[in-house]
Amino acid sequence: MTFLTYLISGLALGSVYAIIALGYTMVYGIAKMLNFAHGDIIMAGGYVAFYAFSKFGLPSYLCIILSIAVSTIIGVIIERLAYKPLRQASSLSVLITAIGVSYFLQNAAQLMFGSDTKIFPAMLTEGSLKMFNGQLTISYLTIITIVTCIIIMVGLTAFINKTKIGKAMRACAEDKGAAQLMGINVDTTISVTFAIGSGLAAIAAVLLCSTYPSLSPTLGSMPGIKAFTAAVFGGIGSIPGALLGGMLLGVIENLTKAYISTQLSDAIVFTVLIIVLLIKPTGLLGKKENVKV
Amino acid sequence: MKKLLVVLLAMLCVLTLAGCSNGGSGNGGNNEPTGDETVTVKLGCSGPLSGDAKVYGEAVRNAAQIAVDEINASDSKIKFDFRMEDDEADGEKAVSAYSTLFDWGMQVSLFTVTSGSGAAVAANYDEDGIFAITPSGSSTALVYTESKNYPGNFQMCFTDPNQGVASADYMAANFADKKIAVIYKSDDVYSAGVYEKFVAEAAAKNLNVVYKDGAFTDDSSTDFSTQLTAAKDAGADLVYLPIYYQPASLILKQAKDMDYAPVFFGVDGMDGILTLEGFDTSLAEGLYLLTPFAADASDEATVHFVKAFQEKYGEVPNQFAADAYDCVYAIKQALENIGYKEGYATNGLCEDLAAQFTSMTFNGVTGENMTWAENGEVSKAPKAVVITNGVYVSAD
Amino acid sequence: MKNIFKNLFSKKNLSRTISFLMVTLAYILIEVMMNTVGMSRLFKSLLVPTCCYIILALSLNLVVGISGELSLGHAGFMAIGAFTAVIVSGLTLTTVTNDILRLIISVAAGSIVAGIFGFIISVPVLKLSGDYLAIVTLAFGQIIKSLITNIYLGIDSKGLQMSFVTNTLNLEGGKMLLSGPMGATDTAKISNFTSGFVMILITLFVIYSMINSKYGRAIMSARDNRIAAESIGISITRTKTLAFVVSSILAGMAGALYALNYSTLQPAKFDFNTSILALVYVVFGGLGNINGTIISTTILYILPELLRSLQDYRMLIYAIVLIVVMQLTNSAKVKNYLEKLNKKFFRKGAAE
Amino acid sequence: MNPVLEVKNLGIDFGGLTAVNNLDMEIYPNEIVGLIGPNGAGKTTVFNMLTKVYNPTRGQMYLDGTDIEKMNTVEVNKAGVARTFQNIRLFSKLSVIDNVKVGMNNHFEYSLFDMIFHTRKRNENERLIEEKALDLLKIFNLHELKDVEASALPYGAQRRLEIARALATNPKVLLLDEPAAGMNPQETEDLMNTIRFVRDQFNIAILLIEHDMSLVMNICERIYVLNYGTLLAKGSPDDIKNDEKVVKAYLGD
Repeated sequence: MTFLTYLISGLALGSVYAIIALGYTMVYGIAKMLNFAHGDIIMAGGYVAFYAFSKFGLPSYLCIILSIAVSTIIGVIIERLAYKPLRQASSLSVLITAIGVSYFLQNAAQLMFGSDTKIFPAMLTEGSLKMFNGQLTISYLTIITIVTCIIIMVGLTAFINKTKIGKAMRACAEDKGAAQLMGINVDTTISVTFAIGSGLAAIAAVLLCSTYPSLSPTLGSMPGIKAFTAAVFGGIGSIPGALLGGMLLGVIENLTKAYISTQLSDAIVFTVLIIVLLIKPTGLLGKKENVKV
Repeated sequence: MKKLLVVLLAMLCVLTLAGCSNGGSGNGGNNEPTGDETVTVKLGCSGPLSGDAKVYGEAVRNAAQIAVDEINASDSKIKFDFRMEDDEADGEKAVSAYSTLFDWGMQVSLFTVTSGSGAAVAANYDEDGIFAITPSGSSTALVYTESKNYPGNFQMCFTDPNQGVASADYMAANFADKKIAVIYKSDDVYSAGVYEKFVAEAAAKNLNVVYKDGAFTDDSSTDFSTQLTAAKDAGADLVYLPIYYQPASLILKQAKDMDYAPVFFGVDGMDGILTLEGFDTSLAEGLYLLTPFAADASDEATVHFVKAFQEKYGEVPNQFAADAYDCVYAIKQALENIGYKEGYATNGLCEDLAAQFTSMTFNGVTGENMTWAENGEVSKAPKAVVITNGVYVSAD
Repeated sequence: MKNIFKNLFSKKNLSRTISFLMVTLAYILIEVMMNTVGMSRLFKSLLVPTCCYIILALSLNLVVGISGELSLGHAGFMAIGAFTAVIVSGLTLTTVTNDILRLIISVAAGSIVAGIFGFIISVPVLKLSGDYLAIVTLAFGQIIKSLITNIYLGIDSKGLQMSFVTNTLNLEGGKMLLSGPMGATDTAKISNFTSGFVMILITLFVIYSMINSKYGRAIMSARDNRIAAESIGISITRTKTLAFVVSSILAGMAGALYALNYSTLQPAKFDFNTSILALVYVVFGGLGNINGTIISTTILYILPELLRSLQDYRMLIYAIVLIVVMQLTNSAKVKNYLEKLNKKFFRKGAAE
Repeated sequence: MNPVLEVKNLGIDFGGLTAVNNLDMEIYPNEIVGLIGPNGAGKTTVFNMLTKVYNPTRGQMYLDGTDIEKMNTVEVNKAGVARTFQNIRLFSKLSVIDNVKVGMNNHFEYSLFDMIFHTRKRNENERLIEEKALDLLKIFNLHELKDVEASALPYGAQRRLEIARALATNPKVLLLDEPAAGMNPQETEDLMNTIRFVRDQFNIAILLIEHDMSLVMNICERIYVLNYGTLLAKGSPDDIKNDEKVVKAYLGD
């Protein structure tokens, strides 16, 4: 029973990783860049939801919508101002820019909101489900998190396969030049990708902050790195890969902490990652790249 | 490319020269005689003003500023010129921050806010003979090492070992029959320091510690479900939390979510939990903590300090702030005691202040009748308080 | 004599000559200043760390710029070098009383151990490529940091003792060399600016020897075109391993120099941010550009110190500088303008 | 005389698709042989198999009687097969001379120790490498551009440099993949002379893929024609010119 508890909380943590990893994976798939500022958009989303709820007393669904809207706008602005001019530049220049944006967001947040930790309000739900005579307790939040993650995953897959803009995204991921020749507006498509990724980051922010209710300007960096790891774990560029990678990472992390060592959990998680990549060099569900000669 | 290199080289030279032109001004407070008998002392401090630990640096800066402003506005003969530099809670940056302060002509110092930074510059203070008292750097490495004592380095806060020992002693006296679990932050000098001594002292006092592997690290400081589940399964009915209040707030929340309600027991880092923005104080109900400072205390000094702090910064001061506030007043008292005035021999200042600190008693907001040992450690009584109806109440 | 001069400034060797001249002149200038007009304490305190970061950035440039593989965990090698050096220095404190000799032994040990780890890690790492390789280096960086955070090492009359994860050492009057998250405390400060300068020279010497040798050409060919390199008989794995190992040796040296300049050393210092910092220096200076790396590291390392007067806005400005410089160096307009300026400058030079 | 390169029953499948099938081929020392065929006939695939960039699905390959089928790309080159690429693959950031020097890596030995301490052995080897590289560049008329970055070379010069680099590895067989592509008639003419000169000077066999029929007919002593991955015809230029099947394959039905 204890094992089940660990497993379920691992799945909840993994769901949050998965939603964040989606942002990484989509942006990587299409813009071929590692958006290191993604974690900080989560932080921004968290603060928006916090202030909307605690200071302006908006109902929670409005807070979430507002948080998504603001994060989306921030994501698109960052893309337009910082990344778009670098579309022809080397991937490392873009990487450094992303790091600069990340520093910028963190420091701006410190100046605007102060550096003290804030406690995120329980805006979604409280209470928990008790099963097996109270031996197993699952909080409703855990259930919401896992369900949201699955809904997002299904919705996004449908969006990418069924809608016109979704198809355009796939085309850009395959070959930007060819997509452009086919009349697809690559710039718009990339912006939409950033918008969706950032919107998802806001949802992840609300879920993350509700589960672990402490809000600080550096909130996003560690989940960001973990989610990035999850994205690579599952095969970067792959949407089901992000789900699988996120879930596995969450579960492995929790079980390691429970049964092996809390101090070494990160070392063990990263060791597992390395082993997986050695066996499957492009991640669990990643596409194998063929080299043309 | 070549042109670029030339420009950059030129810039480098300018930088070099700029660095040098600052120099030379060197040491010593070249104070202008102000006509009356007041004397201004350059008081330095370094702490994190950016990055993760910024909140502690700010608390110290704000409180020290209040103390300095109060003193400068009073008819005190001793005035302070206070300057705080950012050290990002990093030893390397602490050395640059220290050097910046040294170049500025710092005469007396509040040392550093964090232990890691302090340990890196402890020897610098000693070598340069600048008196320093840290408000919150609780590692013993700031005041002495295995091989030598830094005679001019002092602490206002408890040392980590003392906290661990005091906690175990208090539990032995009041919770001898409880099963104890410990959750601590293994990559934090402060938390690991307290933890180590606590475990040793608990064993010596025959406390029943049922779970002591509840470590977490900076990279895993959000999810405590595994540690709490393990503690619960081990049957622990007292959870010792030698950590800061931010992760502690998460632990309290997660414990409640899993219907786990042991007695929680914190140390001075726990102070601040009640004023955490958005924190549901009912979660902290029944929380014990050993702290030298309680913002809700009703003595005149505390009330005055808390009020001043709230008026200026809009928040309730925590123990970092309180210790910093006390540091400034303790330095003022020592300076007055040695009769510091214009033209005082600079090279003897550190020794004289050290001699004064080891012989005087000081009353501040973090304790009455404080004294200091030769090794720089403070001796004051930690108060055990328990949170009842959202306020600290003395547990004794 | 004239020939040597001509050779030094030939197109092929110009960059090397500039490197050595630049570093040596900077060293002489600073030494002269220190001994005549004096120098601010801040500036003095920045000298050794600047040397460390220059070596670190140069070593990273060997992997990223010259070998063409992104490494996000270079701080890990620096950490290994640093902690090996403090341990060796601590162990030989009483036996080797000459500081310079002890410095050499410690730095050599740090470099070698880092090199060994570099080799061990390169085996799995170099099986991958691109971003997957990058994430594995990131993972190794985190693992190294995490492991060092859990090591407790002490010495007493019974000899060297070690425990892992929790401190179970019972020393009888001995000395802790490493105490988990607290790292090493009260270590002897034995490195100085001159040793940093010498180590930069060694680094430059190694890197330039490499570039101008068959080994360096093999490494660069594998970077430029993997398949073509194989087709002319270059083993990709072997050359990349060589670059990786030499780079980790140099990073270890940077770490050792760093560690011996402070009285304390905490494992948390060598986190992801430090790896990224080194990467920023390399990209700013230009991939594969040795002189660029030296200059960019110096400027970017000193910049936050110069921004101290901005107080809370310091790191915000730093972030903006990062973004803006990346935009400018990649903007076609700015490039054109610089080229024009360049032409103007050289034409003027020719007329004079 | 024994063939220097011998291929028997060579074939490769990609997924279910057979790209090359049943190919038998012998190249004799000191011979210039053409490999021609319409687009998509599998010519470059044959090169890729010969250099082990692709693993053949079936068949045997021998170089001077040694089985090279089990070797990897690096080992095949060390055994004596060098090639150029259809879409030029130079080391773009290296200088022209370094592109050639790196080709000689397996023929001049000095250790890392020699490298760091600039021993006499290292200096002597580097001097020889430099000398030989310059000789090679002179053959291809590239010596005046020796310090230019390879990517800055004009197209024709890039093709020539690729050949020079392949020669630097001291091969027994040289595989040229469309060496004259993108060259003007004058450049092509020069290239033909160079190829002949190289063959005579270095005593090697050359197998080349080319679409420029005048070049092929001019310098090749024998020609293999590939169509849909199988051998359509082989023989002297005159035989091929008059072969009905070949004409049909090129002109369509």
